[in-house]
Amino acid sequence: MKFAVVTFPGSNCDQDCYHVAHEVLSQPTEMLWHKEAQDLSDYDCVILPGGFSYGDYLRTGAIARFSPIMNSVIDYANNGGLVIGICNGFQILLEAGLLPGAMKINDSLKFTCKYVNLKVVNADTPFTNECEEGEILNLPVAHGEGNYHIDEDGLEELVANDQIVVQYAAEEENPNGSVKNIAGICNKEKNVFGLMPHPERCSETILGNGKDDGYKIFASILEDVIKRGEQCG
Amino acid sequence: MANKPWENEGLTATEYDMIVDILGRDPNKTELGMYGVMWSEHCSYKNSKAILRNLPTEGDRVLQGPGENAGIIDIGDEQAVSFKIESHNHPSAIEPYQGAATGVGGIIRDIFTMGARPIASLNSLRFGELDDDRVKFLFEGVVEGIAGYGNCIGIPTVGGEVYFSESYQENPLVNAMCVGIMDHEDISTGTAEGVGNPVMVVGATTGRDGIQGASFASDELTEDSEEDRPAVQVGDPFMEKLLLEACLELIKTGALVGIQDMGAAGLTGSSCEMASRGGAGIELDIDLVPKREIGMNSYEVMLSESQERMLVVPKKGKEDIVEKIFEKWDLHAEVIGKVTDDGMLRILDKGQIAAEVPARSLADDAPEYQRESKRPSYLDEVQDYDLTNLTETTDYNQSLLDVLQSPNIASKEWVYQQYDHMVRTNTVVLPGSDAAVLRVKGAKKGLAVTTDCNGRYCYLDPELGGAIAVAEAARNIVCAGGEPIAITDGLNFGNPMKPEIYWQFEKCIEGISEACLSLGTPVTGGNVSFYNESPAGAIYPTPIIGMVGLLENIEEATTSHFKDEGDVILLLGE
Amino acid sequence: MNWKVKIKVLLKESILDPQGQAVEGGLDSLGYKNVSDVNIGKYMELEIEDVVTKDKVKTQVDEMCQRLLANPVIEDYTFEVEEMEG
Amino acid sequence: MNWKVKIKVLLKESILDPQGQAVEGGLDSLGYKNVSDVNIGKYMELEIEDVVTKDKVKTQVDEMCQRLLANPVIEDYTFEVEEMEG
Ligand SMILES: Nc1ncnc2c1ncn2[C@@H]1O[C@H](COP(=O)(O)OP(=O)(O)O)[C@@H](O)[C@H]1O
Repeated sequence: MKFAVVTFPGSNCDQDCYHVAHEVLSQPTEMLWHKEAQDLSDYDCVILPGGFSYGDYLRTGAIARFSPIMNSVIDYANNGGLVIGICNGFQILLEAGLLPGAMKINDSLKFTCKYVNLKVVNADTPFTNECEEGEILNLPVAHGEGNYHIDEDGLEELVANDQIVVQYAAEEENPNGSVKNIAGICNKEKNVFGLMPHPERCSETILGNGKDDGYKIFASILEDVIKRGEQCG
Repeated sequence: MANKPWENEGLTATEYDMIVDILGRDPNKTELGMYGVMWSEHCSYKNSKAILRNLPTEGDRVLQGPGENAGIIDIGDEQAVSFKIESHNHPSAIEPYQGAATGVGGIIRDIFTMGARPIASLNSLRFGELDDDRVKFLFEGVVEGIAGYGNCIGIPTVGGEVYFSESYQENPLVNAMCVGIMDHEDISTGTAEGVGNPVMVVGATTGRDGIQGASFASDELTEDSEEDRPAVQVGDPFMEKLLLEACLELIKTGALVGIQDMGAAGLTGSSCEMASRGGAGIELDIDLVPKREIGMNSYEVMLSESQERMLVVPKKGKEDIVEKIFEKWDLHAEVIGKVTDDGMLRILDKGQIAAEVPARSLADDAPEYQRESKRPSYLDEVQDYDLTNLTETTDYNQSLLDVLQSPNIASKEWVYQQYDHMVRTNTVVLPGSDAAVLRVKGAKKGLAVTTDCNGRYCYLDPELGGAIAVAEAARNIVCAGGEPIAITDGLNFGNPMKPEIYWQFEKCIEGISEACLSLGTPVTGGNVSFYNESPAGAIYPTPIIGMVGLLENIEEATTSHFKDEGDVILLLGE
Repeated sequence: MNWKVKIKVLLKESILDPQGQAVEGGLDSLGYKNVSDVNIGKYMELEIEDVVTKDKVKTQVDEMCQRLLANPVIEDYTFEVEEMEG
Repeated sequence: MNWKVKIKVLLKESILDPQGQAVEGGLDSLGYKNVSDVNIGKYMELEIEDVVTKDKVKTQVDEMCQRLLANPVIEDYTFEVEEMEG
């Protein structure tokens, strides 16, 4: 399969995502520059990485959302392409309207970097098929604005459509105050996924104190692409 | 003003006479301002140079010792590590968030200027006692500022230390260290040579912020310091992230002769130092410098300390390579002058010569002073203290709890959880252990890094305290599985004009030197911050040691935590 | 004609404002017990050149707010437009 | 009497406004080429209870700005005070 990682000005985790896709998963992976709108249909999955695109000025993801490549990403997503937005990438997906809701500043008002426990709520997505429903994953977060907000109607819809993919495993694990402990959601069609924690930071045992729970997210993507390939071919 | 113009620039009458001698005439305001910043303590090390020469700076691994923007150490396989520590104490005392943030930004620039990719930041912080509201404000602001800058630019802050003591009540210490990694072939220096080569300014525009920041850093803090607003700058980590990527991309092209960041003393410092290192001259045109504010005169442009700017000298004809790369990153790159062969730093303003002085005289010919030194009288008292006079505690459980509760001993999680310490996915041993350990992607090896110093020990016995700081750093490196290979030192002291302070300074350096010699860890660079005094007195002598260690095999990295029930606990050493 | 624009952006009333709450707490601990309902948002000033009528400026600013300057999902905005001299 | 207070905080003029610059760039790339001098700061609304005169409110707000709401080292602030009905 073929990954694409988008670099916006201020992206910091683009190389980390590249490393996992290319080195750890050994898949062909290309870096895409935000100024270059292009047809993405050749790729099996597009990663919007973490970081501080445009310095997080104004609102996180607000300016990056208008980078030329985002039109391509929107087209790609609307045609069913797999898009995963991690941290700042999630924020960009919200601003772009590919996922519902908005991000507020953490309740603590502080940037928080630490490992948290996540619960897999929906294991039936292209991004979590290698997990069990209810499984606990230990992943790091590192953000100042991950306090996910959505209005009541929106929340009902998320629940009704099984769009909540991962939650902080308990109230005490919630690092930012997000509604319903939401850590990651997908769109109705399940091909666009955004999450605040960083799976790319613990996809190798040397980094995660012997654990590599983040690897499961990437392995799920790989699995999904292979499965779909088999179905088509 | 008219009769003693040197005073406004922080110079003495004798120094003014030296300048007149060099120029053969009276300097004009711009020229005097340029000498003022370059001959300030902060830029010229005039009161410390003589003593710093005693530090051991040589070793098999040293590729670049003191004198450049940062030192460089060989780690084998054609790879090298560049690292340095820098203080930003006074700006942080006035505006903690921005002061600390721009301190981090400055040291990061020093590292990528050398051609290295920054892979980790550390810091060493000192504040007064936490029951004071102002101290809390400073502590919170400094930590947030370090986090704000480091997180945004995407360099993990992997370690450091924080101590609280009354001695730092009015004068906190904020020292930031950055570590970068590079291939030997990418090593760059701040050298201008080759007559006719263009001189370009890249990065942010120039504004009136931070004018005379270097002189400000070279003065004691007073009640009026809060009025020194222009000396405080606002950092833009986003801009610096772009600058970092653009500069590393540019260095890879081989189009550059030299590159230097604009830190203290801005355009003046970068241009005269580059020219002086290359034995060349530089001619700059003020009109060509991209400015943020209108009506800036040559004095202001030459002395501005606006952040996130670099001076680069490409080979003639390669300007378009520079422009193309910077355009890609939405940054300015403007030719503002050229390299000459007459050794002069010449500043043009609307076609007129606004300043013309020998570049070398600014960069290297500042006067050097060996100050009077005298053993402080307090030492007798503290060293004669009879420990048997202490009453022994009866409740050891309570004492243990008291110790654990002291802010100096308590967990520093509150601090390092605000720092992204994992970005770039190299941090193998996270903060909370002894030294942080980073892997080197694509190789088997790893790096261990730490900052350490106990100012109280240095106060009680400066020589031993200096040695202890190095030894503590080395122990932390070893406990993480690394072999200590080199240090950078952040020397924070009071007013060097006071003989007792100067004595502390001399003795600390002696202690550091001895320890470095016996451990085989040369000093590849560092920073001196004097005048850390307030009306209440000088701080403890605080020579912070930033140490880098090498692990041949990253799999052998160790952490300080107890692992499994039943494991044996051994006590090693005396 | 040139115009000076002043824009205020606040979180919608129904949305909890963590910053406002923290500042309220901060003011309280400084002794300002009589302060309540603190809301914290953004204030922006900018200049717009070469637009002929105020109405056109307003249309442009409204569009800029909808698209970029505010996030209509959680924020409300108001703005003023003044003609600039000279 | 109760009062509604509206406070605007902006960076001082000589101080770099990185946020304003980034937003100006963003507006530019959205096609709003006629926008310049973007400055971004904070806007706050709050209520103050039980103060008798407007002058006293102003003194209190000024103090709150100096101590907490603004950072006088790098920011300027202005505010308005209105009496609240009811
Ligand atoms: N200012 C700081 N920035 C980042 N990490 C810090 C800071 N202060 C302390 N730490 C981290 O917390 C841990 C404990 O620090 P410290 O209490 O100084 O212990 P030690 O005395 O063993 O060095 C270390 O891993 C250190 O790197």
